[in-house]
Amino acid sequence: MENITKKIRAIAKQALINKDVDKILGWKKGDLWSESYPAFITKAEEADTLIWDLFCINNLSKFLIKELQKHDKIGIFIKGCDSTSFNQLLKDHRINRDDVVLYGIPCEGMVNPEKIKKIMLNDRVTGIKKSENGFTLTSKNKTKDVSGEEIKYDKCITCISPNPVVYDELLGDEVKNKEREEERFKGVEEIEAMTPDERYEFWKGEFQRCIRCNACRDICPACSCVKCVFENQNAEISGKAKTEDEDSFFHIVRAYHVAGRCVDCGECARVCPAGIPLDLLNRKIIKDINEVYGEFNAGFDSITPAPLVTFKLEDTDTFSKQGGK
Amino acid sequence: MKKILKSNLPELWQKISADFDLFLPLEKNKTLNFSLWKEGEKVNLDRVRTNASPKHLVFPQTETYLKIKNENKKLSFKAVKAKGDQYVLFGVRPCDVESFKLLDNIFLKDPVDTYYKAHRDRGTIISLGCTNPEDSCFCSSFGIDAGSAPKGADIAAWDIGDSFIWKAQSEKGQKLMETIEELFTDIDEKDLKNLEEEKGSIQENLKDLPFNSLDLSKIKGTQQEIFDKEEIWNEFSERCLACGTCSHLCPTCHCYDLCDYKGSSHGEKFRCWDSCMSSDFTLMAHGNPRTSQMQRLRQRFMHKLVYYPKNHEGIYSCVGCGRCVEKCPVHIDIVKIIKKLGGENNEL
Amino acid sequence: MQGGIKLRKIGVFVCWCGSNIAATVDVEQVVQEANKMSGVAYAADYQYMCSEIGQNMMKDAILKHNLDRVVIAACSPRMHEGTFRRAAEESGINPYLVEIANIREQCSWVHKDKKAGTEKAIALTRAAVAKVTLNTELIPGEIDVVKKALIIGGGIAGIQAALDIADAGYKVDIVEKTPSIGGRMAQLDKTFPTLDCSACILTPKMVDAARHPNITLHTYSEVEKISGYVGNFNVSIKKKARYVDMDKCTGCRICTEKCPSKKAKSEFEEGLKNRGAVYIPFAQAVPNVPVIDTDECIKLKTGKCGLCEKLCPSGAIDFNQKDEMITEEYGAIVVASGYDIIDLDKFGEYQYDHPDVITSLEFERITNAAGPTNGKFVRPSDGEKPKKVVFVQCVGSRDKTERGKSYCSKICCMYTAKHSMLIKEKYPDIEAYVFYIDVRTPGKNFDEFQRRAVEKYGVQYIKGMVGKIFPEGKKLMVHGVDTMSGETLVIDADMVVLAAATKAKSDAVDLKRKLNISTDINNFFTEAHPKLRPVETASAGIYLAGACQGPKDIPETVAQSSAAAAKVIGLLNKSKLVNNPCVSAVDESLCSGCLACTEMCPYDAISFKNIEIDDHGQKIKKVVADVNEALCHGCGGCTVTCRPGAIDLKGFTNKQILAEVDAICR
Amino acid sequence: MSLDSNIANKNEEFKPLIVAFCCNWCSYAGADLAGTSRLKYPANVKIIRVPCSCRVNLNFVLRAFQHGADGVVIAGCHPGDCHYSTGNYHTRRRFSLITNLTEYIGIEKERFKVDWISAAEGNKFATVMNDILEDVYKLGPNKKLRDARWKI
Amino acid sequence: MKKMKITPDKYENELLQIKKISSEMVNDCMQCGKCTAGCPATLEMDLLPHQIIRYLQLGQFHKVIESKTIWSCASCFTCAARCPRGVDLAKLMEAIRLISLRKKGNNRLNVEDVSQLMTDQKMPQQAIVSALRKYSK
Repeated sequence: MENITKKIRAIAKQALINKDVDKILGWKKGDLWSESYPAFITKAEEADTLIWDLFCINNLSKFLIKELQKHDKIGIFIKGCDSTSFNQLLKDHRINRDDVVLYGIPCEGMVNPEKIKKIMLNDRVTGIKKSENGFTLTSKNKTKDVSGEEIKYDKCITCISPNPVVYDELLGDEVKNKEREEERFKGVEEIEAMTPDERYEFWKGEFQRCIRCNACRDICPACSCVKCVFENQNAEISGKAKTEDEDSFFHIVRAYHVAGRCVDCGECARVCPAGIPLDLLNRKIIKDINEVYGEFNAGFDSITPAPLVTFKLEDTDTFSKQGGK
Repeated sequence: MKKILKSNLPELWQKISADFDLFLPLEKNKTLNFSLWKEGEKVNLDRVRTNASPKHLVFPQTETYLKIKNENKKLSFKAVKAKGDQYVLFGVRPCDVESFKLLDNIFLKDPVDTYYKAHRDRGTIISLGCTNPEDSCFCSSFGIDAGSAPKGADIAAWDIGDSFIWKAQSEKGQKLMETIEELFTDIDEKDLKNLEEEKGSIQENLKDLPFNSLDLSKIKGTQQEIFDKEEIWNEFSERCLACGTCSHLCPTCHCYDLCDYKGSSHGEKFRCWDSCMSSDFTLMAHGNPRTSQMQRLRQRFMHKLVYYPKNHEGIYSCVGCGRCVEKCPVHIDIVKIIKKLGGENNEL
Repeated sequence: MQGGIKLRKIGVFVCWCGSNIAATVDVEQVVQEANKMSGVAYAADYQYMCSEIGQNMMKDAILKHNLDRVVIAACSPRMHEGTFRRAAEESGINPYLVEIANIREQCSWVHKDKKAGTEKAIALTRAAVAKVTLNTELIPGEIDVVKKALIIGGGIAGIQAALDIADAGYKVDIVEKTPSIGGRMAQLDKTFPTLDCSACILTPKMVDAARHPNITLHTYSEVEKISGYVGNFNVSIKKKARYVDMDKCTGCRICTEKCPSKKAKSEFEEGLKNRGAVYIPFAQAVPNVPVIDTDECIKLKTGKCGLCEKLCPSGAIDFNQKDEMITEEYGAIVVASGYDIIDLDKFGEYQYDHPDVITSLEFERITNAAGPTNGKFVRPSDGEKPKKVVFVQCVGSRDKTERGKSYCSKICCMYTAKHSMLIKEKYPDIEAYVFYIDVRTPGKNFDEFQRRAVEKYGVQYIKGMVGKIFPEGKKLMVHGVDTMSGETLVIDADMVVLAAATKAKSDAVDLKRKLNISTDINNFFTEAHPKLRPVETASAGIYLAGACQGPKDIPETVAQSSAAAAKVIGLLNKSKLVNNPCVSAVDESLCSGCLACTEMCPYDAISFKNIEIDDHGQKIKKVVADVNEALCHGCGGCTVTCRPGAIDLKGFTNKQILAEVDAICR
Repeated sequence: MSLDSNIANKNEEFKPLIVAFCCNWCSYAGADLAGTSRLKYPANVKIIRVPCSCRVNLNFVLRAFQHGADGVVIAGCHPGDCHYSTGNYHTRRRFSLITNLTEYIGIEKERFKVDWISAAEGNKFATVMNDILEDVYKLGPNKKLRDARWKI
Repeated sequence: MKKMKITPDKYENELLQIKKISSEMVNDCMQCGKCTAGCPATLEMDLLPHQIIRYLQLGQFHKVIESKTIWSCASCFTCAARCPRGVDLAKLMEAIRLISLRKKGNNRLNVEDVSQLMTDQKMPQQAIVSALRKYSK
């Protein structure tokens, strides 16, 4: 990771000096060991503040929409999931490929501070290091060895695109280990196995916690509308009220709006301050699309039309007895 | 001061919930929140910070205050009273207790917000000392003592290992303790000693928190000067998603919006939390006075660090609970802002 | 939010429809309730709203109470929406400020319980009121009309329609799949009920069509793709390579006589005769120009031969010809693609594979003077003259099993009578038997005609069917029954003629997709209304003529063709067409330019454009979707692809439909 | 068969509400045909006319459930017969996902039907309506996604 | 020849029973006679196959039940295979035969009786099954 950080800084510096780009999107380190956050730099001397570590979870691609309104050319560092998001944004005509220089970084998965806190409960962590087979957590008065699975984000464990699918330059070697990709839909299947009433109770319980902060929407690379329908008073579907029906309405519609466009970066679930597993909604739709209309991974390229704007004459359906025939 | 064995807690919860709504830090699918206790719920008093602050108990996210009926084209209006029974809120950390006071400054000043008042009056608040403060805690920067008995609490409580010590601080608190006396025992020297140790260890833990260097007195400049530090505001707003996480989780944010609801044959006027981060905040006929995310973000922190103190004897509208530090999806938080504004004591 | 609607003055008119509605719906109560609905300024009921008096009553109310919107609670909008819109317009209200509550077809007629019926009627009325409250004035756009018609199919139907339109002074193109126009009628020998020769009456029309200055023939051609809309169809036509230069060819027929390949079965002669690889389908073919059959031509298959090329005096043969694609613009289209007859291999009992068991169409050729036997009536097997001929009707017609067709083929009774008569006319010594289930002869002079066969010519009509046929030596043992006497009987026939059922062309479904019109379960094209709009399709500007719409005889076909022609002339006669104003519209302030709508639109009616918007003084360039109102058919599919709700459908806006839902869910 | 008779002996309290979105060209005409042929189906079914089944937005369906519908039907032309040539192919895809999604959220599939009803299928229209009512009666009133404030 | 009185309702039950057993719609028949025309056994018949249906259409059940025809029918299903209206005459014949058998009485077979039939070791399984199928309707 350290040498990737070196490369990042070198590239950023050069790019800015040579005026290849007006701005660089990357990550900076925060005050705490567990926080790295999006950083946008325009001056070469700032390049050395950029980093690459176990906490660069933020998906940078969506920032391009706003930034490209201010700048002509932008350089951006992207992980696998950032790159699929990037393709989706291209497909949604929100950005132009030519305005962006992509520096791809293969990613072995990011670390979830919450998981660490659970492990080291009430024993404040001061740092984390990669060890030969996992990680070593150090705290005030002890060190602990843990496996990657124990502390990585679930979404990273079942990630299907650890390597960037689009880039101009790739930093570091592609990573092989697609950990437990096949378990991607485990959570969905568990819910599918419930009775309708159980399912409803489950989601009710989850949605109850929703505080309507819209973080899930605002972070989502597929939610790129200039003005969201829930902020369009005329649509008459946006209630600001915190009620059971409004909550579920919001979440169902949000999930459907990203149907066939969700790249499964899992940021929605990650940022939800109420800890609602929103990715379970998106994944359900992805799973259905794969099953009914054939494997489709949004963002793997920027041309194949999304499943919901096309059709096949021989399509089947999931509602009629005759299966659409 | 009295004490209760942790083994007796379940009984205590039952007893209280018999004649009160009892709100405790409950853990439901991996998230900790102040929710209504029911038999069999998982109480977690070890983590100091609940996901959301308890402000929703005194300031519900949505609250209807007027109903309009339409019968055969005749309109009739009916004011709605604040709903809810007497409740007991246990496990509130000193920072959150403090936040109630900050809200009082807004809602209980003339003209009194009757809804807020009703919710305050029906509640008995029991604080709990922070045995294990987290990295992101910085209450001390606002003169809050995580080990003390906060004034705002009707009862103050501490964890002394095998049991809790309760200290009534108000009539309400007194009353409550009387109703549940039999579960409590008087305390002896040993307990007092444990209590002192507990307070001591809390201070210990507080010592080496990463944000101790914060010192708001070091923030220099007039309101206008701070307002004009656009490079700072720009730097942060650049990555701001405009989501409401910070303001909705913040125990001291108290802005609300007034909305209408159209029912089958009636209407309602209700208020609900609003966030200065969102583009329709203070939206008016001519549009939004704050047109850019930078301006909205600046508004939030100017309010917390400049406007509010200006109106309330220099008290900042932040209690250092650290929720924004924890939860902001892009790590914009008041700590970074304060530091950028120079509110840091670099000698430390 | 939901409010913000300025006060409306809505009029509600509830129709009794005699007892049709009033019997199951308490009309007065509906009126009472309507009066309570917000926005409703006036409500009334009347026995027959659609009547002159009813309409006037509405108009008067509009003026008297200066209503600005109208709801009619009556029969289905599919019945009288137009009527009431016109009436509203006459009293100064934009027609699109009228909504219909369907309380007959979808309420009074389907419910018994008056209480429930009334409640539902009120709900439906409330929904209509809720919707109309949000209706806005809509003004139809105008589109130009291409003054030119396309006829698909060059049979009698197509020719007749073409001539009528052309005579009215409009350009017409005929696209015919086969090398010559003429179609089925050209194959026929005589026509009922007059027994005049088919060729004699058809050929002149074919020639007229060919000569007419306004008519262009595209024979040996097929319609490939159709886009556009009424008044402005854009059609690409594939002209298949003839390998014969139409301009050079003089029709001398040397090539067709000398062509060494003679294996191909003549389509025109129903396979009873062979033709060359280069051939003219029949003597009177128009155009009188041969085509070369690529599957048969030795030159095209092996590269050798090319005899015709050498022999052609005018050097018209051109083996380098390629299929040619032309695109033309039309204002209207007439579909006259004709019919086929079913194949009989599933009817083993009739021994169709035996040479002396033939279909009626084959019979037509055999009796035809220009036919394979030069009009000599002989058995295909041995060329001998038959003594007993058995006709079997309803072969596959009125047959509910998968072998046949459930409908009556309509023409068989008449042509069978004709056939039997023709034989008796020429050879009175031949015995003719007709097995039938029913004899159906509605039509001018039809029954007289059929009776003549029985009474004058002594054709033996037997009510009953043939059960099986066994060849015995030179004979065909026909086992049948006379259900009237109740006797079974066996006839030792020399020849059997099967009146095989008619069926839709096998490529009808294909054509339907291209034209975007509908077909019935039998793949016959469906008319817009079985009684009132028999020659129109549901798609504006596309009309039907002849047997492609259902079995028809010649007089009927010609009548329908002229009817279709009249419709077309009426259309082409308009200087401009008004289009349906219920089309999609984009709110550019909301549009993000994701352009999902453009991908979804079935008509490619949505494209994009670059605009500059003013966001608080800051100029921002952006891409937004752009609807072509002439192309938009108003399906509304785009509105659902649009996540922010920037694109909406006039007349069926998101708000309106939500309002209906809310009103219903009271 | 008609349910009217059966309704009587079902509990009087429960008057289910079915909202049916019908495409103007096939299903709405089919409903009219059901009327003209006097086929009986319960009055609980209320029809909203849309130009094409592809006009039906997820929002409409959810709103119906929020405000009191116990069942929702979306009916369009048979695939291949769409008046707008391909509209219902999109309906088919969208609602294959949506019906699954709502079911996943806990709405019983029996409450939310999509079907193809041609203008000639008055019978089918009546059957589809009677069937969903049958199912909804079995399931009882829908309480899920309900907007508690809608009715007073 | 004496006139025939058309009495569709007189034998309502029998006709219903025929329908129940055969599940065929006699009114689909258009009297084209193809069944008769193709029937190999007409020589032995007093009423022709299509007449059987005709009489049923007219409610002349007694004529049918008394006829030799129903017993001459060999159930070769030629009629069924060729009928353009998809009416299975063979099934109808069988139904009529059954009714006539029943009229003779004591040959209804109920599920309860099967058990004691089973005790007879020599009785072939299939016989019991088909007997039940035939005589229980």
